[in-house]
Amino acid sequence: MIIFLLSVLGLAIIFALIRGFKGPTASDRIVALDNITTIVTAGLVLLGLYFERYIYVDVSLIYAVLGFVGVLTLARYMEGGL
Amino acid sequence: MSRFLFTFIILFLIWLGFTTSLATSELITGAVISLIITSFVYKTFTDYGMKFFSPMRVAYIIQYLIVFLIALIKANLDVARRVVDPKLPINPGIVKYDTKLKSRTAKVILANSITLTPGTLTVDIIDDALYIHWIDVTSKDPDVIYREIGESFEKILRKIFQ
Amino acid sequence: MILETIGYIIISIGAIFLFLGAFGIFRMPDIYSRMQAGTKATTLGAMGVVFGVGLVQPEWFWKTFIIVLFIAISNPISSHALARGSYKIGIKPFTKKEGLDDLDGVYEAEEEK
Amino acid sequence: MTWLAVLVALLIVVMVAAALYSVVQKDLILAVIGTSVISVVLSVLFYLLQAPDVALTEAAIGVALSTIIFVIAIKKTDRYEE
Repeated sequence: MIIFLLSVLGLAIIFALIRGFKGPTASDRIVALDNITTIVTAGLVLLGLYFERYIYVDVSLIYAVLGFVGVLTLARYMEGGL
Repeated sequence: MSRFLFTFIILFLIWLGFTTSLATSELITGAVISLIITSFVYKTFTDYGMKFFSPMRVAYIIQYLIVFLIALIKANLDVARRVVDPKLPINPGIVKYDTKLKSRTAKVILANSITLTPGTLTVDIIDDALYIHWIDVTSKDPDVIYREIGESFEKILRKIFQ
Repeated sequence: MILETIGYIIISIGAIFLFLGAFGIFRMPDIYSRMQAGTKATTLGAMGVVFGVGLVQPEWFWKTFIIVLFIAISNPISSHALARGSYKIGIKPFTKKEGLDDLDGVYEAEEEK
Repeated sequence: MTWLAVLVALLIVVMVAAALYSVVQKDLILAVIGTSVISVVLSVLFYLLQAPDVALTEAAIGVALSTIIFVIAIKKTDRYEE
């Protein structure tokens, strides 16, 4: 069951990666990166459930707290601020 | 003083969530770290302070969360329908939305909520105007825009942040 | 046992929404519409998956709750910043009719002030 | 066990592709996005190889810190490589 759900998430990441390689402008690629980070956050929690180890949830917590900082920096650069 | 206490309580709750343990050493460390951070940021963290925790406000916040969750689920069904449909039924455009809210915190919460609800994405806030990318523009009339996009949120937010 | 079943159902719904979000990014015609699909569907999807795991393993509940909270706060902020940045470097939204872009020329007027 | 080996192999393929992409790219912002993807995949790999503490560090540094430093460096110099 968990393996099937993980493969659904893997398929989602592959779609986002295709957009990342194809996307005409830099913004499209950043959107793809943002989405990959969010999907990975969910996927790591799911993997933690599969291995049944509590410490694994912490990695996901780091992604949830810090994952948007990189995207925010890139967005501020594009806008000319920073 | 009341702002100081408010910031401290919020930070300490976040610490409890991060550690998820009630051991004495963890609690003391958390309290000390929260105090240090609070003494630096309490002036900019909030404009309201402890009076934010009045029972009426808490009730309104819970009501807001329920309205928001329903809108979020509706938004996702809407997005799913549009994405799966082979004809791609969209008619996008950017519209101007005039908010009547005054508080900065309320504006930010309104913008975030609008981003997560059906077919709308906040692009920018300039003074009292929110510029919103709407995936299916049905009308350019400001009253219709106000009613369709944010009226249900704004009513409750005005009660919370008055 | 009942809690576990409900948890797995919520996880499955979340996974489906995550997939639809990524598919939307792949399919939509311009950056703003992509962001719409991306932000909304991935936010609810990730929230659903993480919350469902919290229901399946009740002793993890508080930590998963914190993760859900942070996803709900941080995701719209990053997409908002990205939309604003894209508009400022001059990416026009895709429209089917003329005159649907109210933000056109607003930044230039701000500059002159 | 086998699906884990397949997953690791797939992740390594994605990582090598992203690394090549960011080396070849002339637009340095796109190269930074490529390195971001590398660090996300790398942290998932560490996670799968039973090293959650390393994955934690990689997530924090790769997603947030190194992106910020690269973007500031690009801001101070040029965006396009000659």
